[in-house]
Amino acid sequence: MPRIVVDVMPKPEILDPQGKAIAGALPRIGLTGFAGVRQGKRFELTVDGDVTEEILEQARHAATTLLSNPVIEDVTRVEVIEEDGQ
Amino acid sequence: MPRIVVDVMPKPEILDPQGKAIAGALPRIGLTGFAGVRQGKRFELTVDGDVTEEILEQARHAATTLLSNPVIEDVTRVEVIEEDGQ
Amino acid sequence: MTAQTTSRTFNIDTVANAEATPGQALPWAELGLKENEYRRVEEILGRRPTAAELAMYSVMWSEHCSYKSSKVHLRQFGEKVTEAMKEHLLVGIGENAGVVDIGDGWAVTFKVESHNHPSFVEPYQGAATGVGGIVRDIISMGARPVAVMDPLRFGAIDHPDTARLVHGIVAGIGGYGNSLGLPNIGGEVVFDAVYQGNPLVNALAVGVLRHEDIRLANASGAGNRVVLFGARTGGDGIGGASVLASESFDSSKPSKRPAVQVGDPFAEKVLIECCLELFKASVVEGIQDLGAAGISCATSELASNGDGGMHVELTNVLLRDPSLTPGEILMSESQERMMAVVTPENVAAFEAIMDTWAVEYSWLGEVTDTGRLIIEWDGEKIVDVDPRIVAHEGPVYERPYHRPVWLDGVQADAFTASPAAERPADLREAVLDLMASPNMCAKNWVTDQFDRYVQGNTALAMPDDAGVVRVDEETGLGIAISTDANGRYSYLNPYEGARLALAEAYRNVATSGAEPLAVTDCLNFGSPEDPEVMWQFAETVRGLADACQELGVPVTGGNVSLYNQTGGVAIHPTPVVGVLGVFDDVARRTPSGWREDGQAIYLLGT
Amino acid sequence: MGGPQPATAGADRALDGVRVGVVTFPGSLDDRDAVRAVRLAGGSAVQLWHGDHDLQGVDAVIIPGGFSYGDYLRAGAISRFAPLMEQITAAASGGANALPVLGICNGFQVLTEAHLLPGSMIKNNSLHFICRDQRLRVENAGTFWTADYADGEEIVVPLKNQDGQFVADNRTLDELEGEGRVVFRYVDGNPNGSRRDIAGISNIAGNVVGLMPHPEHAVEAGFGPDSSARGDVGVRGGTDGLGIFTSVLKKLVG
Ligand SMILES: Nc1ncnc2c1ncn2[C@@H]1O[C@H](COP(=O)(O)OP(=O)(O)O)[C@@H](O)[C@H]1O
Repeated sequence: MPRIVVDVMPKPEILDPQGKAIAGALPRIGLTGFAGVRQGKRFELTVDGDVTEEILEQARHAATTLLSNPVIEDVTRVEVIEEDGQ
Repeated sequence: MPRIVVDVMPKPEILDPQGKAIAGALPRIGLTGFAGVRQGKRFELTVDGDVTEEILEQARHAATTLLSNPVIEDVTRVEVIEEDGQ
Repeated sequence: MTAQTTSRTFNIDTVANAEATPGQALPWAELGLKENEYRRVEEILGRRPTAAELAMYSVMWSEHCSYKSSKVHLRQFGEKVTEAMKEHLLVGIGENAGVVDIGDGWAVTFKVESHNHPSFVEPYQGAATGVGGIVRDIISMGARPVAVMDPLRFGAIDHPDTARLVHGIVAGIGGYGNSLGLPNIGGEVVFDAVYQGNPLVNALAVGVLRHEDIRLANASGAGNRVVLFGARTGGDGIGGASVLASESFDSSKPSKRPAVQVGDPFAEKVLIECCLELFKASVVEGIQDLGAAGISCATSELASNGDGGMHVELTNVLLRDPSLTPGEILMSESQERMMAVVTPENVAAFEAIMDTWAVEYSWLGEVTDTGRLIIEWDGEKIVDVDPRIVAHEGPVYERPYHRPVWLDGVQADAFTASPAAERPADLREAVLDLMASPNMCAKNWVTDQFDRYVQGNTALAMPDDAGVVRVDEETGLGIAISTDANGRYSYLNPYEGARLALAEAYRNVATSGAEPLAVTDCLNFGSPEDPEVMWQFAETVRGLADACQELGVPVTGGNVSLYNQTGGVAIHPTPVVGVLGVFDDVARRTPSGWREDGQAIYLLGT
Repeated sequence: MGGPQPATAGADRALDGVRVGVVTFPGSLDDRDAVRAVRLAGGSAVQLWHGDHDLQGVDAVIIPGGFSYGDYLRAGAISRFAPLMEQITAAASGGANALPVLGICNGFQVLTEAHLLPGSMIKNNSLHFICRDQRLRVENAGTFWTADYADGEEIVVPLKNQDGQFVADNRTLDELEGEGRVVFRYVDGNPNGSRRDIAGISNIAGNVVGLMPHPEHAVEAGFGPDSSARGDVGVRGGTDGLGIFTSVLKKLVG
């Protein structure tokens, strides 16, 4: 079944405590190559038949109303992916 | 600064309570085009200089040891993205 | 972990520049200052303020920080206190929170504060950071926080926006409080359409300490070092103040400034433990949490409560967002930060404790004997003020007030005066309606989302009328707290409403078996510029102060929240009153409700 | 950290000699409660710091509840890399003399992340934090931490968490059931969707036990649940959790 991916990330100017906790933990397990970490969400919406423009529009609507909180998050992607693709 | 994206999704056979709640909420706001929803995580690791193979290897290691729990989750992607890209 | 400083070159507005360019226009109106207030700043300084000074004055002289409309009334809380009422008071009104002696060398500090507007904009984070802020107030007195409570008011239960607010706010209070390991021992949930566009999120925290551990927010002793520790400073809560970005004349576009703050309860939990270790090791002389007005407030209050002045190098502040301008850094409301004063001998010990808990810190400057608060940016003077005037001598208004013309009509419209009172059938319906009201039904759908067990000292919590926690495990010494308010009573008669709120909280504490000792309050009202609202406020304070005197319990601290209104319509006056009581042994506490068959029922009182 | 620890009146001298370590991570919340529970059970509690490399020769270890590192990533995910966890993992897997380890709530999550116990925890199916008095059945009274109970005995202890739904694949679940490693099961309603109503499990040797509910909050009359599976006890009288702590002490003194 085709899937639509929605990526949601904390707005850059907003504190991301989750990313901060991870960034603090990485060096402790010996991984020192990273300057920062942000943690967001990835949603996969499965579609029963073909992904029509109307369904894509529904996904965009879901992304901004239900899947993200526009006060603190940005929707960074709404996109159809092929089976097993990214 | 270049970023490495790590996507982590709940394993297909594991119940995803958040995805389920969203799937239940979508029709209530009139969005009926979706057969299912899964909620995963998206991490963005920023790198200070160039993304060397060694740093990418660190990211892969972080993905499987810290950023995901193999009992319930799959790492579905570890990839460098360009500025403002996906 | 030490500070690596961010030194950036802005074309900054220095004191010298301000002297040289007296005619330069500044965005004082956008920052919320009134013309007369701006003129007074010019007069005090003998020149125009710098952009950074303007930032400080505008936040410190805001209603929220300066209590400019409420001060003249709040004085009654001090004036109507008798010597007998002060018997148990170790620290009274004016500090971060009052401190009450409960015997055996133990003391308790407690306070209730509002986070109404932020919670309407972003319910989860607004409520969460409300809990975070009040808990830091308690820590900064030297106490270990031991419990929280959350009196809440929402709009009509069937309004489309209410679910967003209720679920977000309740989850935010739980998400933050539960993660701090603080039992939630009570609160209120009231639905009323008057709170639709303006929910009330009040949060109370209580902490315990030994008498000798009391810490005050003052910076004394020239040569002592000033340190900022905890989270990094970001652009949080200065969204509206982006006009200040004009103070940076570099070409890069300033990044966006978030008006909402996101809380990091983990950082705060670590901060609590870290502060308690600092207190135990006696390495801080004075300490202040950073809340509204951030560094502006912390530096000016610490300096003004001390005996001298303070010198601060602002480029030493660790930043989350490197594009912040000096004025924005001074105004930032980033959460989970504290400022302390440390003697030079204790610097190493202080740093060792920070490192144990992996808390970031940076040394900002030192206490001086100049009597001035001097703030520099890369060695250039950008603030040179008298901290006392900034912190304590802001504008004070005697706002006009008068009894609302509509009040007689509202008061006359009583249930007993209506024919319905005589018809039993309707009365039955009225009783059933009351019982089915969301305000009367069980609240466990809320309270089950809060941890009431953590710390192992909770002797009573929901569904009881007062929360009870043990303070001393050996003796059973403990405390009871209840918060109450009834906006409808206060709407009908603010003087009596305030007295009734106090009486209810007092009764709840007394019936749990504790002896009531002290009061905190959060006064939630509409705009003080509306003379009818101002009258409600004046009457409320008069009523509360009188009732405190009659019952013999002093107000030890609290908070005023004004401008709670939507489209010109104010909320009901809502004075949330918290009463603290003491138990010699919490084993004696009495729960609410009947628990055994066959017991006799008495109705006491009038 | 930690307050004064007076000896419990009439403490059993022998139990008093058992030293139970309680680990504190940044973000641990119920560590002082676990210390109190050990003391009330008659043992001696030793506070351990996550960043140390030394178990101080303790006879058993409790990993307490809380939100270590905020639990932002996954509950327990970051804590399991703490230096002290290496010592605990090694000692807990040490054959016949293996160290008894109890993980409560966040501690249970840490144990699964550290692979000392199978399965994992995901969000409660209600997606809410839940705090309530929970009835449990002790399914295996043969472990180090349950020997003071009888098989099938019911107890009431507080449950409080938001990531409490135990999940594992069917093979693992069958294995756990078959080997008697389901130690506690929810009764009177599954609060969070946990597979097969599982509230707590053990490793094969029975020295490592993890459970989501909080027995350390049901050890002192007046501060526990309002009820007990052993009969009505009145306001906050429930002390059904104490057996967990007395079990390990008695086991260790033999
Ligand atoms: N927002 C809240 N947070 C915590 N506890 C609450 C909250 N609202 C209500 N409670 C608690 O739930 C119980 C019942 O509340 P309520 O129905 O308002 O009681 P009452 O009508 O007797 O004042 C009380 O113990 C109260 O403290």
